Amino acid sequence: MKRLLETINSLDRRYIFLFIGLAVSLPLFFPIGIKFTVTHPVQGFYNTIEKVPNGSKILMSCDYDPGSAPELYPMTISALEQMFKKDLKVVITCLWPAGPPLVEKALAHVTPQYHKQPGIDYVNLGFKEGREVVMVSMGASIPNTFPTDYQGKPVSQIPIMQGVTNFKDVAMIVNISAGYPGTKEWVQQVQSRYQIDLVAGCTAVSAPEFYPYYQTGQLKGLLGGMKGAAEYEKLVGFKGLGTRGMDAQSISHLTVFLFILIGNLAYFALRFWKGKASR
Amino acid sequence: MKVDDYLVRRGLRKFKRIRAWAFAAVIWLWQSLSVLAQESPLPQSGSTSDFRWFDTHRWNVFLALVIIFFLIIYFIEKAKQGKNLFVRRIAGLDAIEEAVGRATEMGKPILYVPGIDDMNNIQTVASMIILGNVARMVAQYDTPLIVPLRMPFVLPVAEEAVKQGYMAAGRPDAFQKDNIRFISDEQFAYAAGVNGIMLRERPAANLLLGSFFAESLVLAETGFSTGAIQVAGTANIHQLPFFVVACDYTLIGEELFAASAYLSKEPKLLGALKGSDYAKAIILLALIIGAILMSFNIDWFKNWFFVE
Amino acid sequence: MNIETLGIWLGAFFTLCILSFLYKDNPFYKLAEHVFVGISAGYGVALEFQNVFLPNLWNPLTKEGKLIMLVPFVLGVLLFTRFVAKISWLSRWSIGLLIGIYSGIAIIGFGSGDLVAQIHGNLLPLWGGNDLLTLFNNWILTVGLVTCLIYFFFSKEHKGSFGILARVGIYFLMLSFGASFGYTVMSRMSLLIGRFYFLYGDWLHILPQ
Amino acid sequence: MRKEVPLIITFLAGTFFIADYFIPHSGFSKMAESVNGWTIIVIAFSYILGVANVARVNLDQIQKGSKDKFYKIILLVCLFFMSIAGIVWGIQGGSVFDWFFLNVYYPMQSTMFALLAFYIASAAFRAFRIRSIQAALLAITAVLVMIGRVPVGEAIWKDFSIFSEWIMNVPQLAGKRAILIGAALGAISTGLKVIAGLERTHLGQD
Repeated sequence: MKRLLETINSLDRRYIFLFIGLAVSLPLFFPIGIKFTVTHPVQGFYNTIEKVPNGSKILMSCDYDPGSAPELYPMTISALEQMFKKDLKVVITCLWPAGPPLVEKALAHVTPQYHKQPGIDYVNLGFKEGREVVMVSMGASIPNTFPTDYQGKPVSQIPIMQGVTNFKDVAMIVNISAGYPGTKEWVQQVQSRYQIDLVAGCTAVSAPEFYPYYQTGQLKGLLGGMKGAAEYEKLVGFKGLGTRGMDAQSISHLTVFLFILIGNLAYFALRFWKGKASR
Repeated sequence: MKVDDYLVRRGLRKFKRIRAWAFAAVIWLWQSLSVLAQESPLPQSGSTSDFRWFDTHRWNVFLALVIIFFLIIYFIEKAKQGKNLFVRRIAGLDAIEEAVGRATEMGKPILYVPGIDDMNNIQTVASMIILGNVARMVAQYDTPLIVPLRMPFVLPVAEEAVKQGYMAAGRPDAFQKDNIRFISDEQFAYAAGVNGIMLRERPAANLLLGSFFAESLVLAETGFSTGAIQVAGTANIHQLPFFVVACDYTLIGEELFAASAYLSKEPKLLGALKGSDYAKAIILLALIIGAILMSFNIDWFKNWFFVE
Repeated sequence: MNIETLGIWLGAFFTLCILSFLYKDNPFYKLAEHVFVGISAGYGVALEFQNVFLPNLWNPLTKEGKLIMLVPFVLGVLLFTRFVAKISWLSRWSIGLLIGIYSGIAIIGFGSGDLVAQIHGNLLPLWGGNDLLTLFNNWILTVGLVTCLIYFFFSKEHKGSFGILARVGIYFLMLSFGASFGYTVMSRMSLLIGRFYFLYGDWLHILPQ
Repeated sequence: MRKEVPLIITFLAGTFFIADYFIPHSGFSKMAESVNGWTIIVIAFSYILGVANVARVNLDQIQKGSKDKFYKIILLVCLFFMSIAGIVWGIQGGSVFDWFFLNVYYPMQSTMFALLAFYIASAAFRAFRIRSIQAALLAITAVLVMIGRVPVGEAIWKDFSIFSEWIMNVPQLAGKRAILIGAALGAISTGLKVIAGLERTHLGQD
């Protein structure tokens, strides 16, 4: 018994790597489909977009890169689905350099089934350097900050951009963010300056930090991590990458919980034994 | 004093005087214009031009900032005059001392990781101050103090901090340059390098103080498995949970800055710390008053804090 | 093999190269790491050129004749004086401008969005009016915030009743870190799930539909 | 000239952007607008400066004949190739640039971050030790949130999700809010010191 505990206590981390690899892989091959309910912050996200009158323009900022795509890409897809279903017009910007190609990919995935036209129903304005300065600058003038779209077409020739000068001309802002610059800066620089409705989808790492903003109403809704994405997919009404990952997410969390438990049991049992032996 | 240096200082003094005047002038202008503006008619809503000079909805933020500015400048000036500003000793410093003591008793090396950010991060600056003090503690004993680095710019600063520490303890001869090591500027390669040091050289104390990112858990885990005493500290909130569970003591957020201010007694650090302490006291008061008023259904106080 | 399949195989190769670091540092990982740094830096250069320099600087300067845009151009070029020791001090002018703007904007952002707005959010009634759960929550929020702030108060020793309050504060902080830990686990696992989807699905096609 | 000018520039830029928030006057906002536009460009230059630095450091190492010479050459080739591809053939969907982004950049960056899943699991097993009341509180909350936030939690107890949502909304929020307020005070005082010229580390030493 003691030897077993000692082995556990000094196990090579590579065995643990192998184990967690299996715990994440197996549910992908043998899906269980555990059911789940929708939480308040996610409902808030959905409702805020749903409340916007049809035909309005929405600003969506996709501030992330491939490093957190498994969490945020599904949110981008579902948000586009919800907005296109409602016939909203979407103006997309990116404050992270690696964002625009991901937006292009998401648009290519969603737009065909809704027969949406680039430039009329949506536009990808691409990336601007400058982090929160870009936000403040957009508050003064969006076309001056983004004179062209991602491909280099002047905004003056893009129909959806007609009549869009600053945040006053969009109904609300949807932010999908992986860190800095992202949700925190949109709250600080835009929501608190212009009192515009803001909802955010973010990585699970940063979600706890944004609950204070949700409680004060600075954020009207919040999607946290892949679970948030899955709940949102449920509301929008389809099963995407978020929902499909939930079984693996459940099993991997249980595994980590077991690791903490076993690690501590082994540690304390061994200390207990050693204490006895030295007495 | 070098001539160049002298000119710079004189210029600065002049600049400071001009700045004070400019500041006063701007505020005076602002106030008088905002009075004028209130008398002039407000623009139509929806029109893009606005000729007001002060947004009266934003008094709350203005006042909050003015109070904080005043407190910080006041305490920095006070500290500069050499007034004794009390700051309590941070428990984390005792923990560092204990860890260093234990390592020197055992005659094993001490590992000091100052985070992975550059000198423009204030956490790295704070870490360098603590490093200097650790060097002073270590200097009396012949135990190596290993400092692995990720940023080339931090290298000369760390060398200087350690050297100064050894000199202050009267042991400049004990300073070993080879122990201040540049590992790699790639995050994970750096983490792997530090892991290597932990496993090969078996330091008895690991001090992880500064700005850490995803490598924090890799370092803390390896350190734990080697059985070293670990003291960590960072203001990067995301990384704190890993430090708390795997280290013997953790300095949380502002404690890192407080520790550096306590050790260095530098006016701008001490003053800023005191200033924000008093700001916190005011916030505490506001929270309690607000809660009581709200309980009696009086909400003007709360509404005053509404940002628009 | 068409270009799309080739892309997926290339992606799979680099994915495996990086995963091999889990076993130990090796030449494949090193190769992938250097390719990544090179590609991402080059990606940035091209993107800044197409998305910033052309639309925001070059076009206004040449097509619209806005000569004022020479100001940022010169400030930008000044940054490069860092490479010439003799005039490297000139780069400070641009750095001074950037730092000044960011400091100003940050002061406003933190002051309005975080400081005042968060205090506003925490002024809650502690009795009367509301249902019991709300009142209970309000008590927790108020006591939690007050004690945490006391923990970060450095002008007074943590002794006596003040020390007890600070102790309560640290417990709240620990709760908060626990929640962060749980969410971090969630984040990291999601990223791995995403990668396995790619390997088993897009590359090997062995996942059930 | 060497120190005063940048300090004056910092001071003016900082106060200007603080004032911009409080002054709704449209003339003032117009000025702020153009300065913002400039900043975007200067920062883009600073990005290029960073890349130039990377190139310089690696060229140095190649010239010195470092043992990683081979890798450094690959790095520079990739850097050069990707920049040219994007500048010459464009960056739109379907371009060479886009193909390399999706098939090289994308998989590598996301795998780098996915490595952390393995490390966090191993840290949970080998270093997460409940040695004090504080660590115990942390561990209990972590487990409640971890299980409560995934579907399996709801399978165990149907209100688990509501309970973990309560933890997020009430007790953990108090701690986060304190940190938020502390960080705001820190940021304001640092910003103030920079604008007032008391903090000068960003200008470097000489």
